[in-house]
Amino acid sequence: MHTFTHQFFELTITGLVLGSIYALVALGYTMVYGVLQLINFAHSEVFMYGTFATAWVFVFFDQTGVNSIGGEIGFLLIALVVAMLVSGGVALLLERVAYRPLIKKNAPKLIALISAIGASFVLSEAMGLRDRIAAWFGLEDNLGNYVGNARNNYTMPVQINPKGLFTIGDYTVTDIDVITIVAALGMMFALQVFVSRTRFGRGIRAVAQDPESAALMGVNSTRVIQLTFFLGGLMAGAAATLYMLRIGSTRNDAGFIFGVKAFTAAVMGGIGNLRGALLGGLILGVAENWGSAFLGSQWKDVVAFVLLVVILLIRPQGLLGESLGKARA
Amino acid sequence: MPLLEVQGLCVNYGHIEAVRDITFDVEEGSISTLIGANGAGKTTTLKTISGLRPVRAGKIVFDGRDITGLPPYERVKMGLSQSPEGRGIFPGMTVRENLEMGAYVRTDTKTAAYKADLDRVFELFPRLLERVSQVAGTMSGGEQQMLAMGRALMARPKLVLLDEPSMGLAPKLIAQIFSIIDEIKAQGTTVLLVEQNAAQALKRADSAHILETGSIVRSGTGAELAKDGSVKAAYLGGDL
Amino acid sequence: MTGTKKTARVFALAGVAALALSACGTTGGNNSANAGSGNSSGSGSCGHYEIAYMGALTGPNGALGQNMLGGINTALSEYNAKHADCKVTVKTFDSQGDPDQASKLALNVVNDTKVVGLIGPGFSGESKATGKTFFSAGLPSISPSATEVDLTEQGWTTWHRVIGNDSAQGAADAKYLTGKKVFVVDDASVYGKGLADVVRKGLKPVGNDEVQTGQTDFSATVTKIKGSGADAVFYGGYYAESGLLVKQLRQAGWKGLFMSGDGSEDPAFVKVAGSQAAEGAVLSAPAAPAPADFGTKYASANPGKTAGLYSTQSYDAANIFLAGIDAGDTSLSKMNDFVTNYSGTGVSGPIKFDSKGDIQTSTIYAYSVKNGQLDTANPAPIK
Amino acid sequence: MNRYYDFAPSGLSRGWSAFRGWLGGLLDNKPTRVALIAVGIVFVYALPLLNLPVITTSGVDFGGVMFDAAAYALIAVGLNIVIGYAGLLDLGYVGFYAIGAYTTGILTTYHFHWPFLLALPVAIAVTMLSGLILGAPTLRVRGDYLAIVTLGFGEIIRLVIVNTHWLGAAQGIDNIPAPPNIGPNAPGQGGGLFQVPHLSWGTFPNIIDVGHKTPFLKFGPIDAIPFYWMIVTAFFIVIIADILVKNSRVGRAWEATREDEDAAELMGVPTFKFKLLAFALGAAVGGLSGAFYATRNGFISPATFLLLLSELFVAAVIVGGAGNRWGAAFGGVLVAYLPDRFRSFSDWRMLVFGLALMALAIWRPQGIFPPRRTRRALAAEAQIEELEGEAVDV
Repeated sequence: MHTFTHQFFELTITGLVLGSIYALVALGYTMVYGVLQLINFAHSEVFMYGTFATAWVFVFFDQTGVNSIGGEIGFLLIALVVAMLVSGGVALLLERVAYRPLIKKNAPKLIALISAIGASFVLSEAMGLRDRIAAWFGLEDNLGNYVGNARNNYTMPVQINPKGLFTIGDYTVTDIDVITIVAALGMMFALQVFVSRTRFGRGIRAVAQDPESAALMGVNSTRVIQLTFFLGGLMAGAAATLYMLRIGSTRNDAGFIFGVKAFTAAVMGGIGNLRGALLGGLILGVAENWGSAFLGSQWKDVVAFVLLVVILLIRPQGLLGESLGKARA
Repeated sequence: MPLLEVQGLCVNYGHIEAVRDITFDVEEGSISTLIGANGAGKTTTLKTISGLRPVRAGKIVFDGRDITGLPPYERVKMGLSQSPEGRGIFPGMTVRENLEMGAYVRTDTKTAAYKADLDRVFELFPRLLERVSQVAGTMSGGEQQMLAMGRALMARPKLVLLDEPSMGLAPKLIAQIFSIIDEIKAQGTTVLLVEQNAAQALKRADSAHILETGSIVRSGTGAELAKDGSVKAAYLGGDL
Repeated sequence: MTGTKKTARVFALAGVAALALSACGTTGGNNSANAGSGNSSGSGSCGHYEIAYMGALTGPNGALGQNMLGGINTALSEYNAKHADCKVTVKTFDSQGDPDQASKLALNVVNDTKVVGLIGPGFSGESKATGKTFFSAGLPSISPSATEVDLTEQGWTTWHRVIGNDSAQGAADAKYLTGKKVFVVDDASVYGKGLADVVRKGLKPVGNDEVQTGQTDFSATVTKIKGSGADAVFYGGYYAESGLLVKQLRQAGWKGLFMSGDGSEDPAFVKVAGSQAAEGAVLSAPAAPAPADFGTKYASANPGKTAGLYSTQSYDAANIFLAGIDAGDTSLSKMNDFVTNYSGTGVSGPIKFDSKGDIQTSTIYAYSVKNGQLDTANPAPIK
Repeated sequence: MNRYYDFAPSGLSRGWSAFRGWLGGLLDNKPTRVALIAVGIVFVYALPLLNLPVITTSGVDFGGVMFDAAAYALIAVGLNIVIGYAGLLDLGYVGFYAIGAYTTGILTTYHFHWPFLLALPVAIAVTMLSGLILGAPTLRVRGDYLAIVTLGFGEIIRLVIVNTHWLGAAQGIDNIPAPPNIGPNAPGQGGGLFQVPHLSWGTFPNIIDVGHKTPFLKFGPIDAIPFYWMIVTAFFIVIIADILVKNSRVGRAWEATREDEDAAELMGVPTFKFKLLAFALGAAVGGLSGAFYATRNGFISPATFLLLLSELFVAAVIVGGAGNRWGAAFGGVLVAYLPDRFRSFSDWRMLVFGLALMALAIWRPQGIFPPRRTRRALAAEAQIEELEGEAVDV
């Protein structure tokens, strides 16, 4: 209680920062669900691959110094692009291997969940065994810096120290905070514009709302599904870079809990709804911090899930309702 | 050469034969119609022509090309467009967005030709112009039907398939819809019309086919069939 | 370190992968022949004895188990060099640190008539899940690493450990922190919470928080620590979280003393935290630094590998069983008596068990991070 | 109607159909059927004693693996009521497994000292009650949302255990007693009514391994097989109950609810009540399995009841064939057994298991043993698929 009242702004702002990363990952869940009505359980691994890609970029450029954001901004941008592409690529692979055969077979929805769980194991374990896989190709020494510590924490070689920019109430907002929130909001805004304004975006919405009519309009649904996975992957990759900027360390199972939270955020906001994912993510981030302050950090996940249940009981469609897939009652 | 040739088409739903060995042509610039009772296989035929249902046997030739195995989006690109049964509009999109979806396969959306097509649709359906920013899901059934037809026309099709455009509409609206179909033909677009409202359909059809349990039982011009006694008894309530 | 946490604890070992792959190679299959002499009653004669090792060899915690297996292999290769006619082998049971797998594997261990003693289980969770089985079968066991306090309170007279328990370490840590305003955080794991609770008992913390294993964002905890005015933080848990916590604390500008226990006493702590944030952190462990020649012996028995956490304890544990075999105490009950009454000095310190199976004297050492590295050679004993 | 047809997987290939026909013919003959079922049941009980080559796990005690397999089969049958019959995707089922285990732990050792057999029915009742309490709010949530809400509850249960001293917190509960031994020397050393020797396949003439015996009805920490017999017995009892319930009015109400909730409601089925019933019954079976796990293991801690386990349970039901109790049970056996069978893959175990899940999903999307009704629907769909060639791009 003491902590809560005295450090209200710090708890809230750091919560918003983490929440905006949740939101970016949540977009991937929400878009795939909107189009396919599938819970893409392996999306957490898409995110996890992005975190590694981010660290790899810094390893590649041998950035081992301790520095400020200003000095690293160029590498950060490269890392962002690489992580987005890596995550996007993993998402595409996932669609191709784990989902498309099932979609083609018009398989029951639930089986896709199993395929996704299987894919999630495979992706996470493959990352955890990357040293062995590299050894197959005799590359474990050449790639030692990339594949080392396979099952363990893999840490960014560089520590980026935040710099205080300005003060709100009790908290000095840092450049990392600002960059995270601005970048996350920017990504989401770009995605929103893409989905609502462009031809491909309309294709995505059309398939979400009525797949048969969309086919009659000449929409190639396989393409649209691929695109949806890819966009979700891009967002997860961006989230991964922001996550690494803040946390700095990842692991082959780092996606799991984070993914569950992001999915919770997506559902909270109204699955299929892009703005809902943002709102859900921010609320979740803040609620976790407030809950930690009131009850202790060990109750943080309990707070998150109880909040989810309460929200769904009051608003069964999530806070903002479903949007991409409005056609479904 | 006819614009569309359907040759010996068979379509199954599981073990049920929904369409059994039907053959018919649609001549360019004409209105053709398929009439028949519920479950006769009319909608299945249209969906199969559009590529939504797999063909078990037979062949579909459109514009001189065998399209039997083409995915639906390729057919739309070739100029085959459909206004589906139950309208199938995108309820979460505005009227304008729905019309833009109709033009999804077109690459000339920035040109005057596209603008002209849009104007043409608004001319046919002035109601859509009034509601251009409204979310389609909130419109009335008649308005949604107009939107579905306008949307189909936005693809600039050679052939437009209309599935039950009059279904569930008030009589006054039905008349309006049919006069628009005449207008579509007059502007040079070929129409394949599926209707339960046989009287109206036959009145304007250049050729007509009667489907019963998946097979064509009679064919002829609209006028011929409208006069035919058995057709009258079965589909026209005998009082036309 | 103890616990059931599914986090990898890799030492900064070269060739961890090769190590894991070779695990099968060093396992004594010994399936052939002499099934008849099975029940290991023949004293004096060569009975193809096996020492069992149970713990994580693969999976997230695999590296730690490999450290232990390496220690056992070192002891065995020394022994077998002297007893070429009667070699003793190690039989491994890879539990992945998971109590549920361990409880199934324990049945194999006790049904293997060649096994004279068990080194392990590695973690406290699996120890709890299997202790009763080993006790019922009368199989003596020596754990090199399970430190939860109440493992030796169960009345399992076959259960021993060659490492000081959390109670001893926690008390020492509390002593180390005396006079400071301490904020105590733990990870709610068996090990982390157990250790932190002992520390809490030993001093009056200015604040407490509990996080979760696998958690990565500690902003709420950081906020609380800053708000409490603490000038020291004690963290009960593993380096994966403690490294991130100290990093986030430093990023937020907190400047006090960061201390954690043996779960964090690992060069990887510095890697996770970053050398800048880790600087000055103090990590306690109930283990003396290994003597210089141990590293050489270890490397010759385990080519291409370096000794790590718990290697010395495992080496000592294996030597106790080997001494028992030499003494001819190869039946389970005799071996257990031998272990229970053992007294000697191993590379990890003097070894003698008290009536419950705990090691009698255990010195806790404080290791610190200096110049961007965990200084493993010069710890200060906490007195 | 012969319910034992459920045993047979769908025959896509002709040979399989012929075999099924033959099997069906056999099963139609009542004495043969009874005999075959009896042989099957005896085989299931004897399995861990037989040490059959190939299927017996090497490196890990087969009795222990078989116990786990049976425990998972039991869970899958329980979860099948929720997923397969009522059509509710429950991703938090591990919570009920935990509640069953913890109720047993608390009653038998941690706070009270009841005998196991007294604690068992209470554990079932408590789990069922918790199913009702958790189900009442969550089941109002629609379709897929249920998945994340139940997942949340599964985690909440685990975290509450971790953080609650009264429940043993992270340390867990140990010294959970075994069921009472039955036999001359019970409950002390030795005991059991008689000793059952194992088979040995190593040396040919010596096929009965007299050196390795399992005492009948002595529940000790060094032999899992009596626990296996106990849980298999419970499994068969649950299966019989499952058959009775499924064939009753309740079963039809579930079916109607699953197929079309609104239509069912219009036909006068109080769907919410039936969903809640499915949830509670499923929970009870999960609790039963949890109680057995607790007594067999003697030690429980929250580290066991991870979210991952819920995913595996769901995978068991779906891969086996949601809606078919035998399919679900087989899925449970598979999910428990495969990782132990894959032990030789060492570190690659989970990766191989993940690949196996994906392959099963893609190879048989309807599950290995789909329920009969679905089989018919799928045959039709398969036909369409066959005709389809290049699938429709919808």
